Amino acid sequence: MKTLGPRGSSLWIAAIIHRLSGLALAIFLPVHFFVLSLAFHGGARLDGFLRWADQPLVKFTEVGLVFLLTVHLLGGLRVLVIENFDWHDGQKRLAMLVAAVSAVTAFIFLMRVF
Amino acid sequence: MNVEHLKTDILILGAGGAGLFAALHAHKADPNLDVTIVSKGLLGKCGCTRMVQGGYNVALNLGDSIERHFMDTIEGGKWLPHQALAWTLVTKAIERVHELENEIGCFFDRNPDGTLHGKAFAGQTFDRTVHKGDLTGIEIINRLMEQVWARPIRRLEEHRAVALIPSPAGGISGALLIDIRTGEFRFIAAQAVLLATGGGPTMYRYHTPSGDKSMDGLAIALRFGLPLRDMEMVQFHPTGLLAGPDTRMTGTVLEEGLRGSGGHLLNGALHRFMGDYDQKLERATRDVVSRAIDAEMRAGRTTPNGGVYIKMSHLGPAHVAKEFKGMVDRCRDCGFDLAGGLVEVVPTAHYFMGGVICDVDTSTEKAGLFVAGEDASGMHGANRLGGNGVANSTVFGGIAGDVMPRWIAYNRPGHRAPDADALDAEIERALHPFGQKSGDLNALREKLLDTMWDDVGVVRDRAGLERGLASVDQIEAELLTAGLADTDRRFNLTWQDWLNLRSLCEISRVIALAALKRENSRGAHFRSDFPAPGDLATSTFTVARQTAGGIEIGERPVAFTHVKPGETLIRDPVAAE
Amino acid sequence: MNVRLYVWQRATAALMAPLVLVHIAVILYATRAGLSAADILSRTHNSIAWATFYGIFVAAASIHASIGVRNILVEWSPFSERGAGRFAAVLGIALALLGFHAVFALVVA
Amino acid sequence: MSSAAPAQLSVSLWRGSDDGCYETYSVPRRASQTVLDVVTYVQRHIDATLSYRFACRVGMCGSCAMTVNGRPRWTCRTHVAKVAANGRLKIGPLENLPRIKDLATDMQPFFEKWRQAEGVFAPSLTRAEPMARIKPDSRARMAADAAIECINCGVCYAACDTVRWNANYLGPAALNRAWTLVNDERDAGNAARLTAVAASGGCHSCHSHQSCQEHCPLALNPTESIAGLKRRTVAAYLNGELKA
Ligand SMILES: Cc1cc2nc3c(=O)[nH]c(=O)nc-3n(C[C@H](O)[C@H](O)[C@H](O)COP(=O)(O)OP(=O)(O)OC[C@H]3O[C@@H](n4cnc5c(N)ncnc54)[C@H](O)[C@@H]3O)c2cc1C
Ligand code: HEM
Ligand code: SF4
Ligand code: F3S
Ligand code: FES
Repeated sequence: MKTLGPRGSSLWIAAIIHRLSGLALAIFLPVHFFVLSLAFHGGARLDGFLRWADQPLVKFTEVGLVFLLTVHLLGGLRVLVIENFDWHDGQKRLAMLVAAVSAVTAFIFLMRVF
Repeated sequence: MNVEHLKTDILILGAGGAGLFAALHAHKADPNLDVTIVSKGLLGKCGCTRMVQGGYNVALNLGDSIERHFMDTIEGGKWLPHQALAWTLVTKAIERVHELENEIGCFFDRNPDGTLHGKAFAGQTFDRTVHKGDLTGIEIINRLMEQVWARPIRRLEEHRAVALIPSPAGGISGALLIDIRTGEFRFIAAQAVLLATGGGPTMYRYHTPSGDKSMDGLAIALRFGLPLRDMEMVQFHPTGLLAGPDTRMTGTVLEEGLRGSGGHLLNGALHRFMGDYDQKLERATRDVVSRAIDAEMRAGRTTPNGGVYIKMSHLGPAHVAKEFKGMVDRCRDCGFDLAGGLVEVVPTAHYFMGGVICDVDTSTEKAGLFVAGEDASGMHGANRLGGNGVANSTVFGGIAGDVMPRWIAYNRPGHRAPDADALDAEIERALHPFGQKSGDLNALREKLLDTMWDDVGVVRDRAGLERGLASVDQIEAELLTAGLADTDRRFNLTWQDWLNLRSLCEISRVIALAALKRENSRGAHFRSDFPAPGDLATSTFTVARQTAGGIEIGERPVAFTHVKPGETLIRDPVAAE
Repeated sequence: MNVRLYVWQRATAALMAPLVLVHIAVILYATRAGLSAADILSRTHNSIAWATFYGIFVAAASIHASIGVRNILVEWSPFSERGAGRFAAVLGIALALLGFHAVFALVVA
Repeated sequence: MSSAAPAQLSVSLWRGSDDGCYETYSVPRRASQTVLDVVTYVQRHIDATLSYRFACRVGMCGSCAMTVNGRPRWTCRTHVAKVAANGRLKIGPLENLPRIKDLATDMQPFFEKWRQAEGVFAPSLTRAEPMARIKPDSRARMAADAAIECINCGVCYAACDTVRWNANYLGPAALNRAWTLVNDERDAGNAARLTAVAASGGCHSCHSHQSCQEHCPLALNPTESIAGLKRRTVAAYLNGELKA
């Protein structure tokens, strides 16, 4: 922690996770759109895909994506709150909360998928 | 030796309140003139103006008056001030504060009605000290620095002035500098030069000024043949932090307000001793408290590190922590509990009243050379009021900036060639340590600090001063044989330390000589063998000058041009009471 | 980033925040049981509401993500500001095209 | 406290400029000892050529900041006990600034950006006029006061990764100063200032990492100041007062 210096703090980590999740979403989104547009050619192709997507590994990545979306959403809200509302102490707790909520969401999703 | 030659019209040595103001005013007076400002550290981030806590004295409010401020200054200075200078100080301060607030951008603290707040400061009959919290100097210097940055003023940061160079044709040709970062020399030719390196009595064991101040300006002026006045007048602040040897924290000032608001001073035996010296106890004036602490120390009734304690806890630690947050934080960072415990303190050399003799327009005996700020003298006499220091540097720095362009326009001195021999001699002088075998610089520094503290300090007498003089001579002689390895001159702080020590030795000697000359006790100068102040009406001030035969100290009568001892200019002395 | 890009990015972020919440709710709901293409299509087909919902989402996400990626490129890649801007514009347009294509597929086709 | 501490500190100092390396020295531990004292000890007693910078030695000038065990700090007011629990110190120059030599950096870019952010008061009055009456409890004055005591030490600038990653970014201290001026009723320079901080590299480049706020030795909050600037510039932009 110490040698990480400014990079060790939970606030910094929150910002980095937000960035990485945004980046991952930006990479995933075209793929996601592509999958959905398979429906253009009728339900069959999509069904085929969805069966393929039933595999645990694929499911797992999807869980990850929902997780990313939630993390990014909450991280984004954190930024919007900092930027637009009067300053309050306890920013660190907010960052922790963000991490906790996204973990819980992802966990619920995980339970449902499997 | 490869020396870069540069040219400028106005050369300002020092970037404290005096130097920065001079640069701004000179640039405004004639934007076509090339103005160069030299600073030993980073612009605005060195020197003592930045360290001003208390604030800035100025007669702004109803009930106060210029006359009242003037009388406080004269009486505080024990009738030694040069009255025309003191008068200029108190009158111009009003315009200067308006300028600081309206044009430079300082945002001073306000009263509830929106007007500027004046706080109480010791030794004054009116609460006239304008401030920004207890970090007034930071506000003043930051704003000045920003204004200088925003203008085409040339900055030579981390450059050390080592000498003024005469011209063979007479007059001044410019100054020799060392670029601290590269270790190279630069000669700057100038039409007019301002000396504003800010004095700073750092030759005492305990001292408050910043590390870059080492009396360079006065040593340079002395060598250039200028007369110096009031050189025995060293102001001690009673409560410097005492954190032991080997730490730069030691000597740094703990603010006056601690005593003012009811702090107690205890000696090593935890006895509250101020009652043994003065009825006003801890609230007595700076010099009285400093002498009392000094007496306890000399009697050996000290704390482990050899000072006394300041105790605040009886006022309630929570209250102290809130009221004096800055001081409590500072002590805490250094490992001490000011709010709840005992903190060791010691008197500490704070301000230097002596300096170059100058006129109200900042001109000196040498045509083309001007002086302002703590390098100048005469405004404060035997004692400087808290709050008159920064007023002095900003008022006279500004005046110098107004005057120099006019002086150039009128006299058309042009750029005079430097006296080549003088230039070579000064370069050689600065390089002296590299030609010597290595020596123990640290031991010499310690010895000088102790000598000045023990023999030329808070309380003086003939025997001690003579001992001190002999010892300063010896230290200087040893310094001249103490060499440095010539491996890397770039950003070589040890070389700079050597040069600092040399300046300090030279001025230490003058302080001791002037102190010997003054056989009475006034303000900051206390002779135990002559404890009486002497006749005020025939007051004299000391003048020191370097001659072929050494330092000569003379005395001149104070001219009571505005007010005589026993009189006052305050028409209605009770109005503000 | 300058104020114009900032306004677009934060505005789209604020806009997407509720949309994403709904989207996540839908996903959670949808994954309750095994999902089939018919399930999805039956919900979305010919629904103007869903078309608008996802249309706005796609537009906002394209703008938002391209500006975001631009910032990342400026800071983390050797791209110049100009280069990063161009790359991001292409990404934004691609995202929008793919996105509208998908919405069209789900709603109309 | 001193009894438990080891008698010697193992101190690694950065030597040289960009192509330098850390060198280790042994420095006696003292009861009262700041990081600046440790550095001074090395210069005075071990290697006379060591370069570093300080002036006031009490936290007023902001000259002495260095990287201490990975964190940017003011060294004159950092007690060794606070940072060297295991008797080890690793001290380097501040990050994100060009190095001059050893522990001294070139602060020119920092102040240049301060200037670019229009961090300079633009007067609306002259010395001949009375001083502005400003209530100490007005909202604007309180906002200005909250951010004004910056000592330009560069610690926040060194702690901020956005500064590291984006050469154009003005950085927390410059923007913090701009914000105090935006709140200064006496100032007449806001049009230029808002344009400056709304441009590329201005306040909108900040990602609210908050390292600046975490490290500021004076406990100032540049993140909050920058957020204020973001709001103010967005409002100006939406009102058509800014071209961007
Ligand atoms: C801790 C402290 C608290 C104080 N509080 C108050 C107060 O509350 N009110 C008040 O009125 N006064 C106060 N003073 C006094 C006041 O700070 C000074 O009197 C005043 O600021 C001096 O201004 P100056 O411009 O002459 O010098 P400084 O501000 O000291 O500036 C000197 C400049 O010269 C430079 N310099 C030095 N040597 C050289 C060289 N050889 N070459 C080039 N440059 C050089 C320095 O680096 C610096 O830039 C205080 C002083 C201290 C130390
Ligand atoms: C749920 C709604 C969303 C919100 C509230 C939101 C919020 C934000 C915010 C406030 C930022 C700025 C971060 C900063 O500059 O410090 C940001 C950045 C970013 N967002 Fe989003 N976002 C959302 C959805 C998305 C989506 C769906 C994507 C991907 C397609 C995305 C991709 C990005 C990217 C790539 C960045 C750049 C990250 C960075 O610069 O650090 N965001 N987001
Ligand atoms: S905001 Fe704080 S950390 Fe940054 S320069 Fe100012 S005082 Fe230093
Ligand atoms: S650390 Fe940097 S990113 Fe912003 S909040 Fe502070 S300036
Ligand atoms: S030396 Fe001035 S802040 Fe540390």
